[in-house]
This record gives sequence, structure tokens and C-alpha cells, in this order.
Amino acid sequence: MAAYKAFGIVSSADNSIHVEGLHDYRPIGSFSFLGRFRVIDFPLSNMSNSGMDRIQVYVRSRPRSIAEHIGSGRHYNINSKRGKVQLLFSQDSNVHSIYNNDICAYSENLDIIERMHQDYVIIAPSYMVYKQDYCELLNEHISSGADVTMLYHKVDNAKEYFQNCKTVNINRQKGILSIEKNLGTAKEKNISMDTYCMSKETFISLINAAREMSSIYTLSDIINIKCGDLDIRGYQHKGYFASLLSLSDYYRASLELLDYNIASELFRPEWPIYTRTTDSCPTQYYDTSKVVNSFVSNGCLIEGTVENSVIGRGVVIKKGAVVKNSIILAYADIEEGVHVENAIVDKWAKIIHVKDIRGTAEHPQYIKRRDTL
Amino acid sequence: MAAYKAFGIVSSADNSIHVEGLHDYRPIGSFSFLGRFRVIDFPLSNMSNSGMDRIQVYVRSRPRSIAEHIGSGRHYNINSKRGKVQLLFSQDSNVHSIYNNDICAYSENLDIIERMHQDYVIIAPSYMVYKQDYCELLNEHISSGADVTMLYHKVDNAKEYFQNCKTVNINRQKGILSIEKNLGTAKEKNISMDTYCMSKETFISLINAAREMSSIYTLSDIINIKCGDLDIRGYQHKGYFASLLSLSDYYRASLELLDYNIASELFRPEWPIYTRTTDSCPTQYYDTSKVVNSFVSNGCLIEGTVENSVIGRGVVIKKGAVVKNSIILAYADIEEGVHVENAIVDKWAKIIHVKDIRGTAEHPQYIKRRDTL
Amino acid sequence: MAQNEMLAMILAGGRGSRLKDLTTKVAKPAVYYGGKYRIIDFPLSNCANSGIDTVGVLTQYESVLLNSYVAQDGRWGLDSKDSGVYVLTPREKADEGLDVYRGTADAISQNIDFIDNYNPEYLLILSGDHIYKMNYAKMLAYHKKMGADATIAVRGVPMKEASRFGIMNTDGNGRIVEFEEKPAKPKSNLASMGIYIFSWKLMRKMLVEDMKNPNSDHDFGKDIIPKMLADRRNLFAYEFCGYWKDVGTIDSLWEANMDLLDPKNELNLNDSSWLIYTEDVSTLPQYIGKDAKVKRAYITQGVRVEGTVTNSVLFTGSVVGKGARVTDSVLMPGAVVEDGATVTRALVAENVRIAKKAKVGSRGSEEITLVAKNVKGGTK
Amino acid sequence: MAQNEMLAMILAGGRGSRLKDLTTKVAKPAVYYGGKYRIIDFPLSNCANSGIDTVGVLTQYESVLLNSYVAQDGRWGLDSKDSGVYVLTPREKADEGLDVYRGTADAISQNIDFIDNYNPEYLLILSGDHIYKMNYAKMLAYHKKMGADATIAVRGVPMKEASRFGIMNTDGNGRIVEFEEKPAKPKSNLASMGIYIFSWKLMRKMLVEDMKNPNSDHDFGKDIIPKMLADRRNLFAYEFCGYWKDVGTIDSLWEANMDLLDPKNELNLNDSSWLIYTEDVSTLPQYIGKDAKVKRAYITQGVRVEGTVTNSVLFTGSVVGKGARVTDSVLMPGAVVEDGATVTRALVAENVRIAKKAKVGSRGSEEITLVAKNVKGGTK
Repeated sequence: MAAYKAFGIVSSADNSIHVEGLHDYRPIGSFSFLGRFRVIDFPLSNMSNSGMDRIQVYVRSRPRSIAEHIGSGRHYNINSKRGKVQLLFSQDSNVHSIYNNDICAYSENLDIIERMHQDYVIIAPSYMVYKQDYCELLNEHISSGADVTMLYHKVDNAKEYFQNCKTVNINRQKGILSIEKNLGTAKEKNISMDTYCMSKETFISLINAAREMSSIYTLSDIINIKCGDLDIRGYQHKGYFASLLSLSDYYRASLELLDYNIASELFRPEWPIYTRTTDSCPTQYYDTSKVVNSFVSNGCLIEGTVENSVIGRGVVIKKGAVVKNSIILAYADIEEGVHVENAIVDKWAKIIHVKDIRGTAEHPQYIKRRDTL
Repeated sequence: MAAYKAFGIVSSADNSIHVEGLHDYRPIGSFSFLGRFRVIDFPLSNMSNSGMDRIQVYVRSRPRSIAEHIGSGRHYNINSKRGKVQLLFSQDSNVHSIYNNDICAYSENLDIIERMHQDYVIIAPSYMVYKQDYCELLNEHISSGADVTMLYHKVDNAKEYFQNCKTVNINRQKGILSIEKNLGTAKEKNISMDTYCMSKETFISLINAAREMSSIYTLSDIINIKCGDLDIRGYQHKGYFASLLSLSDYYRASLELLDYNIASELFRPEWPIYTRTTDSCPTQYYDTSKVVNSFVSNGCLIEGTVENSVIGRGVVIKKGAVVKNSIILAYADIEEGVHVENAIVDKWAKIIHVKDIRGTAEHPQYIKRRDTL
Repeated sequence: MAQNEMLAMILAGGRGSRLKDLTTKVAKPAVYYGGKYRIIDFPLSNCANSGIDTVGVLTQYESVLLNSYVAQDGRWGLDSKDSGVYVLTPREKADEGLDVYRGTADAISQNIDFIDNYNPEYLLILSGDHIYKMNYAKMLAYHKKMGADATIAVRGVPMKEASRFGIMNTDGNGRIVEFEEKPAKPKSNLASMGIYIFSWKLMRKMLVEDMKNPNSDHDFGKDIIPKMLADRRNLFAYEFCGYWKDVGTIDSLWEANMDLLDPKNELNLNDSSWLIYTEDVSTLPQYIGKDAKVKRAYITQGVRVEGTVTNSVLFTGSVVGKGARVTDSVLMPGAVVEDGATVTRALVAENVRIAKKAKVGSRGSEEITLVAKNVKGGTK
Repeated sequence: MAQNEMLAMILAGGRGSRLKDLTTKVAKPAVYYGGKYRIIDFPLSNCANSGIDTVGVLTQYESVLLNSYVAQDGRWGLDSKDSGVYVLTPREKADEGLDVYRGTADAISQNIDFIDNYNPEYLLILSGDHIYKMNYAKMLAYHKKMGADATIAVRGVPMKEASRFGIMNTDGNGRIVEFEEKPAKPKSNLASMGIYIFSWKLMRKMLVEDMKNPNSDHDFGKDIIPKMLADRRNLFAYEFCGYWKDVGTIDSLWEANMDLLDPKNELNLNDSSWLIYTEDVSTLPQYIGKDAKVKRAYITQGVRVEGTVTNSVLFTGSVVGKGARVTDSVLMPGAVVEDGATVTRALVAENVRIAKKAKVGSRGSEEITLVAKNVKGGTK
């Protein structure tokens, strides 16, 4: 329970980020993931499993889905008296402004941050999927004596993926030399996981420093600038890691987990990923159903064919319909004879009349929320 | 449990309304009331006590305090599976625009309204304090066959108070002839309580009609316009009623309840007003305390003098300090020798150096949140 | 406030010994059903959906699991301010020794002090081991409309089977004029479902008297209802139409699960206006593997299918290995059918492991095979 | 996950008969304290604040109120997904008759199956009737650091009183070398607080053995701890400094309430980093009337004072009428002191009404007056 010493912050993606389609309706943290989860379940479960019980979730726009999903936080196994999952909103009326960034949100809520009883803070993004024991990160941070410790992940496909991510340059002592945009210049990169551990004091001083220097600086920017002055260290994350800052990254990350071995490494019984239950009943497979290599959520009615796909809650797949290499979000209807391939079908969409929907593995076709085609 | 037939909507005040001081930090629904309550506890408790368990709360700006206060709604005695207190946000980025009114919020969330299982809706404001069994209102609405039934309250002080309220003109059959602004032209008026009962169908058609006619129309506007076409009826409310659309109305309403008989008419054991507990301990009265005719919340330390006042949670009133005819919000500090009279001191304010703070009964002095004087 | 207008008491003390090894460790109401539920989820969810806030669950037989299961009242949303599910076991009293419940009426009598705390107008008595969806608020409305002292839910059974049930004979207005337990020559086909609404004031008085009666079995069916009829009280029958099942045996439990395989089944657990709530588990969604074949099946989250599943119900965390075949069967939570094994017309109990290539059950068996212990591997 | 690293079991079966009429209807842990709390709020809040998720409460004596009080686990935030407060009463087993708890260790032994469900690494044993604030997570850290088999919380008592307690004699490292129950000539002043952390694997084994021992009283103090010492197990004393009170008598209960009147009292219920949680009631804030005089008092919401209150603690919903005087007293929830009545050095029980002009208690009384029944009006 080392992490009792730290409170958590779940941060929101910068306004410079826009994930095609999905992002029009909800923040990335609220994206459906593997059918039953939402992306924000991962940072919240990591914190809860690390024994942290005071968590601030920053929401910028369209807060409804996040607010409803998180509720009182009890389903994240967080004591509702001692602990609290607190939604903090950015009050800046101009939600799309570049000024309305993470530092702006923190400084607007500085009095709340200052009132936290804990000495340390762990800041984790709401738009990345990974498993990490923050106690280990905190212990490493404390014992190394660093000012800031940040998570990074080594990848060998930074050219094609991890768009919109930042990379870190590290010296042999794990010191961070700089943080840069991933420009896709090399395959092997250390991707910044936008996850930081530091003392509350350092955090507050970084917020103030950023505000003084420029009102468009983000936390990542100010840490990059402070690389020379402060002892900023990297901590390597191992295991499954996905960043969901683009539609193709989201699509790839979801289908990648259809490899059951990869999925069961991310979902360990001793490290549960909590989510809000919707109390849907089991899924009904009909005489005519053909389903292979797919994750299927509860409450579905499946008469047709499903291959290499992720099916959300309450989806209906009618007779003769074929769904391949696709992500179907909750309550979508795929009617008789429809063929869907390499597509992402958003919530409540109904595919009735358009019989053929195809994208490519690189550019999946996106079908809008509530659309009837 | 007649009200199982209706879902509830708790509406937000129009953007034309601004209550001096207090309103800068939170919506009116979130104003502290009588120390332990928030204004929104009244409509929510009315709905819960009427057996309603699906409630939509519309929030426009600064949603944090409302979101935290309402949480999962369990403390309003609403089943957390069958029922739901749902926060709905206005997504319009320009929160202060006149276009961003109640109709705008309803039409943005029209799909959610359409999905409600209930046939009727009760719409009640988050900025008025009263007790009403909505089953009675609904039964009257159904048996009269009216299209819309709205609550009104007869007052004899509409000249001085009920600023920003609307008044209704009623015929002998309780038919509403028109809804007008209260211009303070007469003492006796029927104040509109901004509380409506109608079928879901009528509600949706009114939203659409308002949008078609003018994007600045509010629900009250469109109902006024429809007075000729539809059967709109008034239902007279009896008992305590306060509208909190101005600072002086807020001040008067709070101090009025210091008459214990009036207070105990509003707070009936069989009609509990629910609120979120803060788990503060009892209040400590010192040897030197002198307290008369006041409501005092828990967690206070009282060494000084308090008269005819409402004291919020965790307030400290030091030796020799005097608080008269005032409302002190939670966690404020009134230090030694300070005299506060006819004032409203906002949360976390500290009165240390300024020894004399005085307003008048008509214009109470407002001290800002977190101010140190 | 409507809160404590009606308090519900669920009789959940049934041992369910005809369910054999399924109930050696758990009481019958805690038995699994329908892929993700336990039987007691049905009366509890019905209460939640009917707007009842406070529920007492009366248990006695080895019920540590049942007790801690129902104590998590948030599962049914019964954890709002004045709500709660309370486990009521027989207890030591200040003036008496430790007692057991002697009959259904005695179970209520022993908890009169609990009920008094809530001072309800009406008392709803339910059984913890029936599967059905019912709006008790409507039954209460009927009770009030009829000005009844007691209302008993009944359902029509085939006339030729009526002699197996407690039969209510009513007049033209639904008023019960006679109650016959397993009549040789039934006069009606309205069988009591063991669901009663009583006006509490009267029932309290009757229970206090019944407790003192040395000749009473302290049972609603045997003592209280006949006494009420003898006293010429207003007893009304409330007819229930819809799916209802008492799963007393392994065969009937299996059958009730199989009912769900018909997409048009009458119970319809997919109806969003009357959900059945249950324990929330943290698992992956169900995973259907590369070579899997799934036809006519009812499968819940956390299941992993790599083999062939036909006409079966699979509970949370159950696994069907590569080349394994599960046919006409029920796999309870955590049951594992290893690669190449075959399960036919069987009910595999919680966490039981059928080893590689093993074979259990058979297509033509008269009774359903209950597999309550691990099965060793086959040799083929 | 840290969840079930340590499970807490609260022994709450105490009858508390020295608390006289206060415990005829409720068990001692449910007795009121401090204006708005019940005694058991303290161990439960301590658990919540120490990050413990699952708590078993072992009750036996007439405890319908206590059982339903603790079942509302949301009061202490112990209702998150895997959390819960579980009432554990003696129960009928499949193979035995109905049993009672024979001693503190037996109460745990009878619930081994419950504990096994959670498979904890450590077991924390607490008493349900002590008032104190303690971080059990720190005690656990000490237990681990010392590599202990058992850690016992102790507190220093005045040496001359030590012979009234169970005394732990330790070596220089805090290791317990001897345990003496009420020693005539105490060697140390470290009294056991009845708070134990055990490594569960070992304790489970010891309890199973102890159950079979016909000569055992099945008590931690009398049997288990001496056995552990005899076996040369690692037992460590964990010293607690801070407010601690066992309110066994009316006088000590009154005294503990009076302690709170000192604004600098050691218990400090106003510390926001370690709140004590309790039932949430829907009331007005406290109202202090036009002619009221309140000095040195501890008053909670829902109280109404129209008269004079000095040096007293007033619980929720209590009322002091016009001209009434309450001095050096405790008014429990709903106690009403009508106009002109006088209450001095008294403890007025729940919902008791002191009629107009009546007079109870006296300034010079040796013992505190317990007023457990309504008092009729005075004549003056």
C-alpha cells in the first residue's frame, strides 16, 4: 500500500489531438475498448490496484459519458468514504483553444491539488492502454531521488504507428535528455507514456513554471524544458502497450488483442481491469451463427458470421450478415446480408440498406454513431 | 408510486440570470442552503420522495460541485440499478450565450429523452426551494386532461422580491392565459415555479416547436406562446416557497427559515430532504460561546457570538467575534474581534484583519470565496 | 414517502437436497442459473424493479456463501440511503436459547422486531428459489384495490397436474373461498406460488398468536392461510401469467437453462425495462477461438471457446478446449472442458475440470448427468 | 492487488451488561457515543481508513439492530466492488446442529470457511467496543518488518493499574516473552488491547487444532497466545499511543463523552485526515433558539436547543425545551427535555422524554444517573 502516499491524476489528451469519428462524440477515455471496457478503465484500475484511492480525472469536453461511466468510482474498488474519484472540469469556455491544455486545467484546480493529503502524485493518461503497478514506479522514484520519473515504452514500429505520441531520449543512467514529437523517422523509439511520478511540491512548481513561461505549455513541454535543471528519469514499461491517439492506432490495438496470449497478459486475474457493468444478459448464438477469433460482449444476438472482430454489448448481427476484421460498438445493428470488413461501426448505428462496407487494414472505414445506412 | 410513470428533469437557470458573487463559483443548484443542504437537494428529494427514480439533471457551466454533490444519487434514496440520476451537460462551447438555454440543452440530448421508458415528465428548477409531492401533480395532470400543468405560488410581496421570476395569469378554470416577467408592478402575483408536468410526447413536440420558431426561446417562452393552442393549466402550490434568482432573495429565504415553525413545515419527517453527508463531527461550543436563533451545521468551532444567522459546516468563529443576520458558508474563518453583520461570507473565506463587515438587510455584503480580508 | 410501504421477506432457507452435490456447499437460492445468475437474483431484482427498498433474506442451512452473496446489496441497487438487503439467521435472544426456524411463518415471527423497525404497511413474502419476473408493485395495487387482508399469487397449471399443488378455489371476483393442499380432485387449476402480500398489522397479530399455539406447524400454507379462511378474512388470488420455474431437481435445472436457448423464450432476459441484476465480475468478454464452432448457445463474458459448442449454456469463466465438444449441456462458472474432451447432456458444476479426451454424459441418457467432481483424462 | 492482503474480523458479541438498560435491546458495540456515533463506527472507520476492504462482524447476543446497522456497509465506504461488511452469526451446519460461539478463537474458527473465501495473507482481529483511532496498515507494516507470526497491539497503562490487565512482557526488541493475565506483580505496563494481526496460514492451522482440544476455552488470550508462546513463535508487541477507551460502565461511557468537551481532546474527531464515519441522517442542522444559552457543549445536527446547555453532549434529534437546563449530561438520540425540566450529571437514553419541570440527576451524585425510561412532570 505504498501508493497511499500518492494521489492520482488521469489526464486528458491535448486539444491538438483528434481521433477521426469516435472523438466527435466522446473523449478518448470514454472510447469503448474490447467491447466491455472503456479506455479510462485502464489507468483507473492501475491506480486502484496500486492501492491509490484519491484520483482526479480531468475532463475537457463532452463529459457526460465519462461522468456516467465513473459514477461514484465504487466499481473501481475504491472506498467511497476514504477515497474519491473526482471529476475536474476545465472551466475555460473555449474548449478547443490551444490554451485549454492540461496545465491550464491543473492551474484552474490548483487549490484542490494543494489540499490533497498525499505527498506524491502519479499522472497517467486517459488515452493509453497498459498495465503498471504504480507502487513499483513510486518506490523507484523515491529510492532514486529523482525529481520526476516518467514511464516509457520501447517500440520497433514507430514509423507506422504511435502517431501523435512523443518520444524520449535517454542516457545510460536513465536520465531523460529530451522529449520530442514522434516524427516517424526511425523504427526503434522510446515512446513517452505520458505517465509521471513526482512529489506534489514538484508538480505544483512545474505548473507554476509552465504558466509563467507560456500559457500554451503542456506538462510534457515544461518537463522537456526542465530536463537540464531537474533530475528527470525514465522508467521502462514492459508488456502490452497501446496509445490511442489516432483511429488506426485504436483499430490496430483492438485487433492485436485477438491473440488470446497477448490479451491474457494484459488481463491478469491478480490485476483486474474494472469497469461499469451494464447488467446485460449473456449473448445468444443462433443455429446459423459462425463466429471465430473474436471477442464478443454480452447481450448480443448473433445469427450471422463474425471473424477477427470485436463485438460490443447488445449488438445484433442478423442472418447472412458477415463482420470481418471490424470493431462493432454497442447496440449497433448489422442487418441481413450486410458485409462489413475492416470497419469501425459506432454505437447505435444501423446498417440495413448499404450491403457492403469495406475499409482497409491501414484505413478502417468509420461509420458514425446513430447513423442508419 | 404513481410517479413511476414519470421521469424527472432538474433544469438550470437561464443565462440571463446571475446571482451576485455566489454564482461566480457554482450554479445556483449548488448554492449552500441552511448550512447542510444545497439548493438542488430540494427538487431531487421531491422527486425521490414521489417515487421517481430516473432523473436528468442539466448542468451548464462549472459542473464540478454539482457532479460531486450528486455522485451516484444513492444518498437521494434512488435505486442505483433501476434508477439513475444522470448529469447532462450542454455541449455548446459558449456557455454564456443566450442561445445556450434550456431548450438548447434538451434538444442536444433529445435521443436520451426519447429513450426514457416513462410516459410523462416532471420538470423542476434547480434554483427554487419548496416541497411538493409530484404524484399529486401528475394525478391532477392526468385526470384534468390538460396538455401541460404548471405549478404556481401566490405571493403578496412581488414588488420587493421574486426578481427575475415570471408570473402567470390564470382564468377561473385554472387555465394559463399568459406567462410574463415579474416587473414588480403589483404586490399580489402568481409566481411561476418553473415546474411543469406533461407527457413525454408533448415535451418533445414543445422542444421541436421552440427550435423551429427561434433558437433563443426557452421552455417557458414556448409554453407562453402555446397558451392559446394547448390546454395549459396552473396547479397552486401551498407552503414554503423561495426562488433564489437574486442575492437578496437568497439572503431573505435563508433568514426567513430561522423561524423554527416555518422551517419545520418545510422539513417534515415523512418528506426528508436528502443531501450528501460530509462526515463532519458535531459542533464544539466553547465556554465563551453565545449563540441565539441560528442554524449551525456540524464541524464548527464556536467561541464567539452568533445571532440570527446560518452557519455552514466547519466554520470557525473565534473569541470575541460577532456574527449577526449573516450567512457563513462552509469552512469560513471569522477571527478574533471581527464583527460581521448582514453579510454572506463565501466558502473558505478568512476574515482576519478587516474587523467590521456590514451590509444592510436589503443589500447584504458579499465576501468572496477563499478571500482573506 | 413510499419507502417502507412494503417490506419484502425472502424465505431462502431451502436446502434443495434434490439438487444433490450442487447444494452440499451452497443453499438452493445460491445455485447458478442462466449463464451468469444465481436463482436468488430473480426475487431480488424483481424487488428492485418493483420499487421495494428493504429486503430481509431468511437463511438457515449452511449459508455462508448465500449470506455474503446477498449482503452485497449494491448488486441489485438496493444500497441507496434507506435501502438494504438484510440477512436474518435464527439468533440467540436475551431471554431464550438459540433457535431454528420451525416453519415459514415462524421464520417471519422470529423477525418481528426487525420488521417493526421499518413499520411497513404491507409485508411481501417471497421464496428464494423460483425463476420468474414479476412486478410486485402491480400485485400490491391489486391488494389495495381489493381491500384484501392477504393476496396470494397463483398461476394456472394443467388441470391434470393440479393435484400436485396447493390449489386456490376462488369465487367470480378472485376471492379465495377454499385452499386445498394437493387435492385428489382439484376444483381449480390455480396453484399457489408461495408469494403473499399481507397487511402487516393483521399478520403481526396472527403471527404472535400462532407462535403460542403448540399445535401449529408455524407454516403459512398449513396454518396461517387456513386460519385466515376460517376467520372469513378477505383473501384474494392474483393471477400471474409468464415464465415461472421451480428448479427442484438436476433435470429441471438443466431444462430451465435449455429454455434460454430459444431466442424467443418467454423469460426474455434481454428486456432492458426489467433487467435481472447479479454479481459483477472482472473478466474479458467472451472469446471465441480460431477453430471454434458455436451454434445455438447462451454464453456469457469471461468464457473461452476453442472447440465446438452446440445447444448449451456456458457460465462465466468456463473454458472449452481445442477439439472439445459440448452438446446439450450446462457448464457452470469456471468449469473447464479440456482439449478433445466431450460433454453431452450434462451439467458440469463450478470449477470442475474434465480432463483431456475425457467423455461425460451421453446423448440417450434418461437423466441429465451431474458432474460435480473432476474427471480424469480419456485414453483414446 | 492489495485487496485481500488483510481481512479484519470484529468480535462484536459483547453483551455489555454493565451498561445496564442501554444494552437490553442493543449489543454493546451499537451503543451511542460522541453526539452522532456508535461505538462500532470506530473499528469500522479505522478499517476503512487503513485500506482494509473486507470486514467480518461476529455477533451473537440479541443483535438485530447491530446486524442491520453494520450491514449498511456504505456508511464506512466499505461497499466498493470487492468490499463488504459481513455479519457472521453462529449458524447451522450441514453436519452439525446450531452452535454458539464458545470463545473469541471459536468465533473465528466457526468462520474459517468465510475467511477461506478471501484467502487473506493476514488476519486482523478487533474488538467491537473500543473507542480509538488507529492505522492498522502501520501495524501490518510492523508485523511484516518484524517477521512476526502474531503482533499484538499494546498500550502503556499506569503501573499501579497494570494488575487489572493482560500484560505483555517484551524483550528489548519488542518481542513478547511472556503474557500474564492480571498479574499480581506486573513486570511491565504494556496491556493488551485485544487487537491482533496473525499470519493466516499458521493461525488457521492452530485454530483447527484448538477446535479439537476439549480442554481449551477457545479464547485468544487464554489459549491461543499462550500456545504460541509455548511453541516459541515470533510474537511482537506493537505499542499504541493515543486516545483509547473501553466504555464498560455507565460512568465510563459518560466520562468518554465528557472528554470531547475539551476542544483539545486527544481523540480529535475533527481531523479531516482520519474521519469517523457513521449513519447519515436526514435532519435540519442544529437549531439554537432565541433564548438559548449554550456553553461548553458538543452538539450535532438535528438537535434543537431552546433552553440552557452547559458541559453536555447532545445527540441527533435531542431537544432541550424553553427554560430547561441540561448540565454535565449526555442526551442520546431523540431524548427530549421538555420546558423547564432539569437534567444534571445524567445520561438520558434514546427517545426518553423528561416531562415539563421534571428533575433528574444531581450535581453531587456519586454515580451518573442513567435515565432509561420516560420521566413524569415535576410539580413545582
